[in-house]
Amino acid sequence: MVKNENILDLRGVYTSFGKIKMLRNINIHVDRGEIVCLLGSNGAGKSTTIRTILRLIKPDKGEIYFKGTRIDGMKTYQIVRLGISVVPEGRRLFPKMSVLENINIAIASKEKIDDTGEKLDRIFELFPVLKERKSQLAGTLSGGEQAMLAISRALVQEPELLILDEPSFGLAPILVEEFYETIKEINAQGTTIFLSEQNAGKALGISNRGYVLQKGEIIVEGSTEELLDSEEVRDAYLGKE
Amino acid sequence: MVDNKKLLDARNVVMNFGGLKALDGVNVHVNKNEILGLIGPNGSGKTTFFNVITGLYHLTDGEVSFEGENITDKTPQEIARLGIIRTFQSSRLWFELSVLDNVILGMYMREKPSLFSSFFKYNRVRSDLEAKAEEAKAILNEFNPDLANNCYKRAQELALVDRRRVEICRALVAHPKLLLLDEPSAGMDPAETKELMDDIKRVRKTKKGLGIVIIEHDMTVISTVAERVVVFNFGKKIAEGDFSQIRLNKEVREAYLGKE
Amino acid sequence: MFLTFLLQLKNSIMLGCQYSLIAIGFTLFFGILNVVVFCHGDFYIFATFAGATFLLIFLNLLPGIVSVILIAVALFIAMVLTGFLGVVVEKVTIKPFRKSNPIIPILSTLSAGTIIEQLLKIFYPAGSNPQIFPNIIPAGGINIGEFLFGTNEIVILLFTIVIFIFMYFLIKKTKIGSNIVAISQDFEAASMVGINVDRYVSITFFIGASLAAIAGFMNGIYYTVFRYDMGAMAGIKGFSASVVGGLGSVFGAVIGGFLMAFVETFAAAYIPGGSAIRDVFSFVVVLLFLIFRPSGILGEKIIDKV
Amino acid sequence: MKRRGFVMFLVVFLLTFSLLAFAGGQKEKVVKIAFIGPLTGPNAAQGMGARNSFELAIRQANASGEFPYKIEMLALDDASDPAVGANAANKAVSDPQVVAAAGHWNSPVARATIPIFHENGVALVIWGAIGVDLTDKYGKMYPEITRVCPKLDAENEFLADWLLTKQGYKTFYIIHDTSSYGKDCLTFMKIGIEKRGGKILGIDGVNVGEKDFMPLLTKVKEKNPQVLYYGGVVTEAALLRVQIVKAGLTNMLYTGISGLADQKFNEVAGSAAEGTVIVKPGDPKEVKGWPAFVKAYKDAKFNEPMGAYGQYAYDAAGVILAALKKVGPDRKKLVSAIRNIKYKGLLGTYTFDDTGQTTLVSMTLLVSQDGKWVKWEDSEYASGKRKLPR
Amino acid sequence: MKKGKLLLIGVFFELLLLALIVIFLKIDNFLQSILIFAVAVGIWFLLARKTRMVENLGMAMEEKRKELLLIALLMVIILPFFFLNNIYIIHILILALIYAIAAVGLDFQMGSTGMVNFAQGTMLGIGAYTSALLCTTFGVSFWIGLVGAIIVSGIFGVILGLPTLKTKEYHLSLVTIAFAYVGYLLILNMKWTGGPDGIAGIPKPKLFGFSLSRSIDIGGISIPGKMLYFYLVLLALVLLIIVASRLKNSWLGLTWNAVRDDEISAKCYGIRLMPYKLLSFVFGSVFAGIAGVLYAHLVGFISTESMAFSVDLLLVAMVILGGMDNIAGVIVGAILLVIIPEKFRSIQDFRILLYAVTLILMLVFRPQGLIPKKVRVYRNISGNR
Repeated sequence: MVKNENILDLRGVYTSFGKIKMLRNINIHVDRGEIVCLLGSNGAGKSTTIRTILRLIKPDKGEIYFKGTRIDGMKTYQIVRLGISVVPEGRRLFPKMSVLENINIAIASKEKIDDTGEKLDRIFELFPVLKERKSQLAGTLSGGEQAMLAISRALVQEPELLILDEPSFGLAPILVEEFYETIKEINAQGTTIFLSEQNAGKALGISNRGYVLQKGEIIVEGSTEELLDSEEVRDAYLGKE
Repeated sequence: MVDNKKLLDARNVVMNFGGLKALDGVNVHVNKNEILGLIGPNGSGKTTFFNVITGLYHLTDGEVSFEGENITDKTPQEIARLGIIRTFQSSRLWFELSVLDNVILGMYMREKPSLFSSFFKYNRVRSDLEAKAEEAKAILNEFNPDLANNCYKRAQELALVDRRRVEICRALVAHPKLLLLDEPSAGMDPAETKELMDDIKRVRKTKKGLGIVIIEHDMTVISTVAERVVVFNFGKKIAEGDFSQIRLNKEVREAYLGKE
Repeated sequence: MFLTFLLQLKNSIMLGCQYSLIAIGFTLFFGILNVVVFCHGDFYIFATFAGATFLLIFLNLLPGIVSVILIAVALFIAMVLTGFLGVVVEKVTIKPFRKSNPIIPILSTLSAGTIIEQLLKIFYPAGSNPQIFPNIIPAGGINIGEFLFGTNEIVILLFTIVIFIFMYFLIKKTKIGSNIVAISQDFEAASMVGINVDRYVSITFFIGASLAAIAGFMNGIYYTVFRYDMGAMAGIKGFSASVVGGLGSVFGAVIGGFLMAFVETFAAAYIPGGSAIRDVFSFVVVLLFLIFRPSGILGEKIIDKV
Repeated sequence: MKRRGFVMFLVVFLLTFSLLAFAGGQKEKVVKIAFIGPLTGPNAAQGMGARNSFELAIRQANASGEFPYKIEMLALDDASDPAVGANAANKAVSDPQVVAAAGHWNSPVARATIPIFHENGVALVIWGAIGVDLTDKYGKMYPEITRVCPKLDAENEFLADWLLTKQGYKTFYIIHDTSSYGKDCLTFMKIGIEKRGGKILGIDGVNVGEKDFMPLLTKVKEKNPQVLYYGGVVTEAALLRVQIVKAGLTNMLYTGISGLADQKFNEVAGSAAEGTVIVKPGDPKEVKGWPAFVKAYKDAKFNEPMGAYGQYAYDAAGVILAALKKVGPDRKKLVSAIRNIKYKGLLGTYTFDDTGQTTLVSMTLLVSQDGKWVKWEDSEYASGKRKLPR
Repeated sequence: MKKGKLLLIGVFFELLLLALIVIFLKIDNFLQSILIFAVAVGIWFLLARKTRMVENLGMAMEEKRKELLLIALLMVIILPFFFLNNIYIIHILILALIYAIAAVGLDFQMGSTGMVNFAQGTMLGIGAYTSALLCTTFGVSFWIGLVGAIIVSGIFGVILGLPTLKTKEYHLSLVTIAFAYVGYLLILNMKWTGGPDGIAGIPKPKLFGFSLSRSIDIGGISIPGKMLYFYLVLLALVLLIIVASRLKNSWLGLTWNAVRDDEISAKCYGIRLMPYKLLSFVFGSVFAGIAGVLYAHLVGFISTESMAFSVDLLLVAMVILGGMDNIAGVIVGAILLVIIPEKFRSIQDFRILLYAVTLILMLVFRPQGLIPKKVRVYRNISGNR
C-alpha cells in the first residue's frame, strides 16, 4: 500500500447557503489507504463539507483536489467518474426501482453495462441478503438492507475514494457493528475511506485519523488516539458526563 | 379516574405507514411541571410520536388525551389551541417573514383576530400589534440580545442556531401548557447548548404547570434537564425512569449506546 | 345507433392518441424537474409547421419518391427540430429558475410559448392564416360494413401504438430510460451516482418535445388544416390529461389522454348542444379529479412531509 | 459637491430631451380620416386588406388635387377585441384632426365603439361588420352610424331562397360557431329555411378555434341531411369541409355565407372544397371600375391581398371623401352629409336609408370549382356538367 | 440626512416621475417613447451607481411615507389635466387604474397566500357581467350594480377557493385554468348573458346627478366626462388600496403569509387554513369584481373577449412584474403593462413578441419584481431598526 499519497485535499474551503455561512476555512486531506472520519454534532457542517466536495454546493472560496486534479470547478458526475463514490446522507436510494436497477444504474453511469455480472457477484458475496431481495423495490427494504444497497451502489463503481455520510444513521446497534466491520474490510481491499459520523466512538474505532467540525469550522484534527484523548473533543462533542 | 397530575396521556399508540410500524403500542404520559426526555436511536419513532400528538399524523390505533380530554381525533389546530405547541427538527419558521413577525404570529391563538377590527379599528389593531412586537422583542432579547437587534431580518437569513432560538421563542409566546421540543440543541456548540438548558430551566420556573417533552441526542442536555426519561427503540418504549436509572438499563445501553 | 357509437369511439381514440402523446411530454418533464412546461402545446404546433414545410419542400423538389420514406424523413426532421427547441427552452426558461419559486417557471414557459407562437405567426410566410398540411396519405381505407376506417386513421393508430411500445422499452429497458427514472426519483442522488443530470434533462426534453412533434405531425395528417395559435389549447388539454392520469406517470398520461378524449367526444356527440361546450365537460372532469383525487389515476399520493 | 452637479446635469438633459420630443409638429394643414379594423389578431388578414384598400382610396384622393389640404389615414387596430376597439375609437375621437371614421369587421367591436362615436359626434362608416342590429338598432338611434356593406340577414335570405325554392333541398343541418357572427347566421338561416318549409334536422354550435369536428359529423351522418350549412369563418369552415369528406358524408351539400368567401378556403380545404356553394354580397366584377381598382391595388404593392371586404373599405373611404368634398372638414356637418349622400362607388350607387344601411344590395352565388370560387352562372354545375351532391 | 431634505428629494423625484409619465404618454411615436423610456432607465441606473440618490430616496420613502404618498396622490389627481384634449389617454389611464385594482386583488392570492390564480380575469368578467346584466335588464343604477357584482364575485370567489384547499402549486394553477375556461365557455354559450354578442349599452354611472359621460364646463374649461370617471376609478383604487394595506398589515396579512410560507407550521399554531385561503380568494375576487364593474361601465360594452385567458395571464404578469406581496409594486406593474402595450400598438405584429421577451428577461434578471416586498416594520417599539 502506498502511504502518504494525497488523494483528497481541501484547501481553505468556504461555503455558504444563501446568506448563512456554512463552512469556514476547511482544510482536510485524505491519504491513500486511510480511513479518515469527520466528526461533529448534527448541523455542524459535515454533510455540507461532503456536498461541497461533490460540488452539489458551490464553494465560495478555496480549492479541492482529487489525486492532484482540481475538482471544485467540475460537475458532480465528472467528480464521481474520476473515482469518488458516495453513500449520501439518508442513503438516497431510488425508492421505486428494484435493488438490481439501483446497482445497475451505478455501474452504467461509470462504464458500459456489459460486465455487470462479475461485479454483481462480488456484491452479492459481500451482502448475500441483497441477492434475495434483488427484484424488490429499494423503498421497501429495511433500514439495514438499504444501507447495504447504498454501499453496494457506491462499491460497484470501484472507487478509489469512498465517501460515507453518516452511514450508521438509523441502524440497529448490532447492524452498526457489522457495518463498520464491512467498512474496514472494504478499506483493507484498498479503497480509501472518508466518512462523517455523529457517533464519535464508533467512527474513531476504525479510523486512522479524524477531524472535528463545529459550527462550520474544524476545531481539532489528529490521529484517532489524539482525538480520543483530547479534552476539547470530549467537551465539544461527546459532552461532559 | 382522571389523574390530575397527568397533562398528556398517550395510551397504546400505534402508527402504521404502509406496512411499516413507526409506533407500536406506545404508552407515554407527561405530568404537569415536568420535563420529560424522549430519547432513542434515529428512526425509533420519536418525531413520529410528536406528529401524532400534534395531530399531523392520524394514528392507527390507541388514544391520546390532554388534561383529561380525548384529543385523538382532533385537528392540529384544535390541539394547538388546547395548548400543545411544538418545535421542529429542521426548524420550520415562516422563512420569508421577519424574526419579529414569526414571534408575533406565535401569539396568534391568544386572541382571535377579527376581520371587522382590521378594517374599522385599524389603529387599535396596529397598536395591539406593536405591543405584541414589543413583547416579541423582549422575549428575543431574553434569549439572545443579538437576535433582538436583528429582529427585522428575514428568518431565512438566520443561522441554524438562531432559527432554533426563534422557534422556541415563537413557541413560548403561544403560552403553551405542553411544549414539545424536537432536538433543540442540534447544531449548537456546548456554550450555546448550556445557554439553551438554562433557558429551558428558566422557562419552566416562570411558567407554572408547563410540561415539556424534549427529544434529544445530546445526553448532557437530557441528564441536566430531564426529570424523567422515556426511551424508544423501533417504535416501542423500551425503558422509562430517571436518567441515572436509564443509563444503567442494559437494554437501553445496547439499543442506544451500542454494545461495548 | 351502435354503428354511430363505434364511429364515435374511433373519433375519440384518434383524439386520444394526440392528447396522450402531448401528455407524456408533460409527465416526463414534471417527473424529471418537477416543473410544468406550459409551452409544450407550442412545441406541438411548431412541429406541425415544421412537418408541413419539409413535406412541401420534398414534394416540390423530389416528386415521385416513395411517399413513405418522404413522410418518415419529414417527420424525423420535425422531431429533431422540435426536440432541439425543447432543449433550448429548458436551458433558457427553466434551468435558471430551478431553485426559485415554482410560479416563475410557469410564467417563463408561458412566455416562451408566446414567443414560439408569435415567431411562427410573424416569420412563417402568411403565418397568421390557416395553413395546409400536404395530403400525403392516400384517401380511402377499410370499410367494414358501414364502418369506415380511413388510411390516415390506421396510420395514426398504428404509429401511436408503436410509439407507446417504443416508450415502454425506452423507459423500462434502456440505460437512458433507467437514468431518466432515476433522476425523476432523486435528482441529486442521480448526480451522485455519476449520472450527467444536465445531459439527461436535455435528453428528456428532447424526447418529450419530439413526442409532441409526433402528435403535431399527426395533427397535420388528420386535420390537414392548422394555425399558429392552435398550440395553447392542445397544451392545456395535454396538461389536463397528464394531471388526470397522474403527473409523473407515463402510463397514466396515456390513460389520461384517452379519458379526456372520450369525455370530449361523447359530450359533443350525445349531449344536446354539447359540441359548443365540450371543453366544459372535459374541464369539469379535470376539476373533479383535482378535488377528489389530486394525484390522478396512477399518480402517487401527495403527502405532506413533516 | 460633484454629485449635485451630476444630478443637475441629468435633470437638464432630461428636460431638453423632453422639449425636443415636443418639437416637430406638422405645419401643413392636414385632415385625418380614421380607419379601424383588426390589424392584428385572428382576423388580421381581413383587416389588413381593407386597410390597404382604404389607403388606396385616400392616396388617389390626394393625388387628384381636389382637396385643398392633405388627407391622412389614421389606421387603428381593434384586434377583433371590443375593449381594444374602444381604445382605438377613443384615440380617433381624441384627435381633433380626425373628421370621420370607417370601422370594424367584427360586430361586437362595433357595438363597443358606436356609443363612443355617437357621444363625440363623429361619423362612423361601417365597412365590414354585418351584424343586423348595427343599423337596425344603433343606426336608427344615432345619425353618426352608416354602413356600406349589406346586413347578414340579406345574405342568408338569398341563400335560403336559392337552396329551397330554386334547387329544392329539403333537409338541413346547421352548424355555427359560437361567435356573434355564427349566432346571427344561425338565427337568420333558420328563419329562411323554416319560412320555406325546409326541415332542420339538427343545430350545433362549435367554438372558434375548435378543430375536431368528427364527433359532430358522425352525429350528422346519422341524421343524413341533404345540406350542411355552416355559419362561421374560413379556418373552421375549411376544417369542417375536410372532415366532412373524411367522415364519408359525400352526398351532402356544404354551404355558407360570406364568412367562407375567401380564396383561402379553397386553398386550405384543397380538393375537399369542390362543390361548396356560398353566397357573397356585391358583384364587383360586373362593375366597370373594377379592373381599374384591381390594377391600382396591384400597383400600390401592398403586402397583403385585398380580402373579401377590400372593396367595401374602398367605397367607405369614397363615401367619406365625397362628403368631405361637399361640406369640408367639419365633424358635425359630415355626419349629416354622409347620411344624405348619393355616391357612385365601385359597387354601385350608395344611398343610406333611415337606419344608415346602404340601399345598395346585390348578391352573388359562388361555387367552388377546381379550387376556385366560380360564379354559379358560369360554373359547370349550373350547366349540368357537374352535379351538386344531394 | 435631515428630514426636510429627505422630503425634498422625494418630492423632486416624484415631480421628475410625473414629467416623465406625461411626456411618455404625450408622445405618439413609438421610437421616441422607447427612447424616453431608455433614457429614464439609464438615468436611474446612473443615479443608483454614481450617487446616493437611490438610497436617499429609499430613506425618504420610509421616513416621509405619508407625506410622499399624499403628494403622489395629488399628482395623480392633476395628471388628467395634462390631457384635457385627449380622451384617449385618459381612457388608457382609467384602464390602467382598473387593472391595478384587479391586480391588487390578485395579489391577495399570489403574494400574500402564495397561490397562483389564473382566473382573476374571469372574476373581472363575472363582476362586469353581473353589473351589466343588472343595469341593462333590470335598469338599476350603477351603484346597485356595483353592490350586486361585489356579492356575486364574492360568491364565485368561494366557489373557486374551495377546490384550492385540496390542491397546491401546479395542480392549483390547473384548477384556476379550468375554472377560467369553464367560466368563459359558459358565459359564451348561455342565452341570458348575451352569448357572443355581449351586453351593449351599459349606462355610465351618475354621481350627484352628473352623468359621467357628458363633459361639463367649469370656468371656460371643458372637462370631459371621462375625467370624472377617472376620479371615480381613482377614488375606488385609493379606497381599495387602503382596504388592502389594512388587511395586509393586520393579523390577516400575517396569517396569510404564515399559510404561504409553511402550512404545517401554521397548523401547529392553530391557524386554520381553509378560512384564510378562502378569504384571500374572496377578497381577491371582490376586487376583481369591482374592477370589472368599473370596466363594464367605462367601455359601455362587455363580452367574453374581456375575460379571455390572455387577460388572466396579463394580470398574473402584472403581479409578478411589479413585485409580489407589495401593493405599490403591483400597481406599478399593472400601470406599466397597460400603458406600454398601448405604445407598442404601432408596431403591431411585434408587440406581443416583445412583450413575452421582456417578461422572460425580467424573470431572469429581476425575479423579485420591480419593487420587491419588504419586511413589516413596527413603529414605536424600542430600538427601531
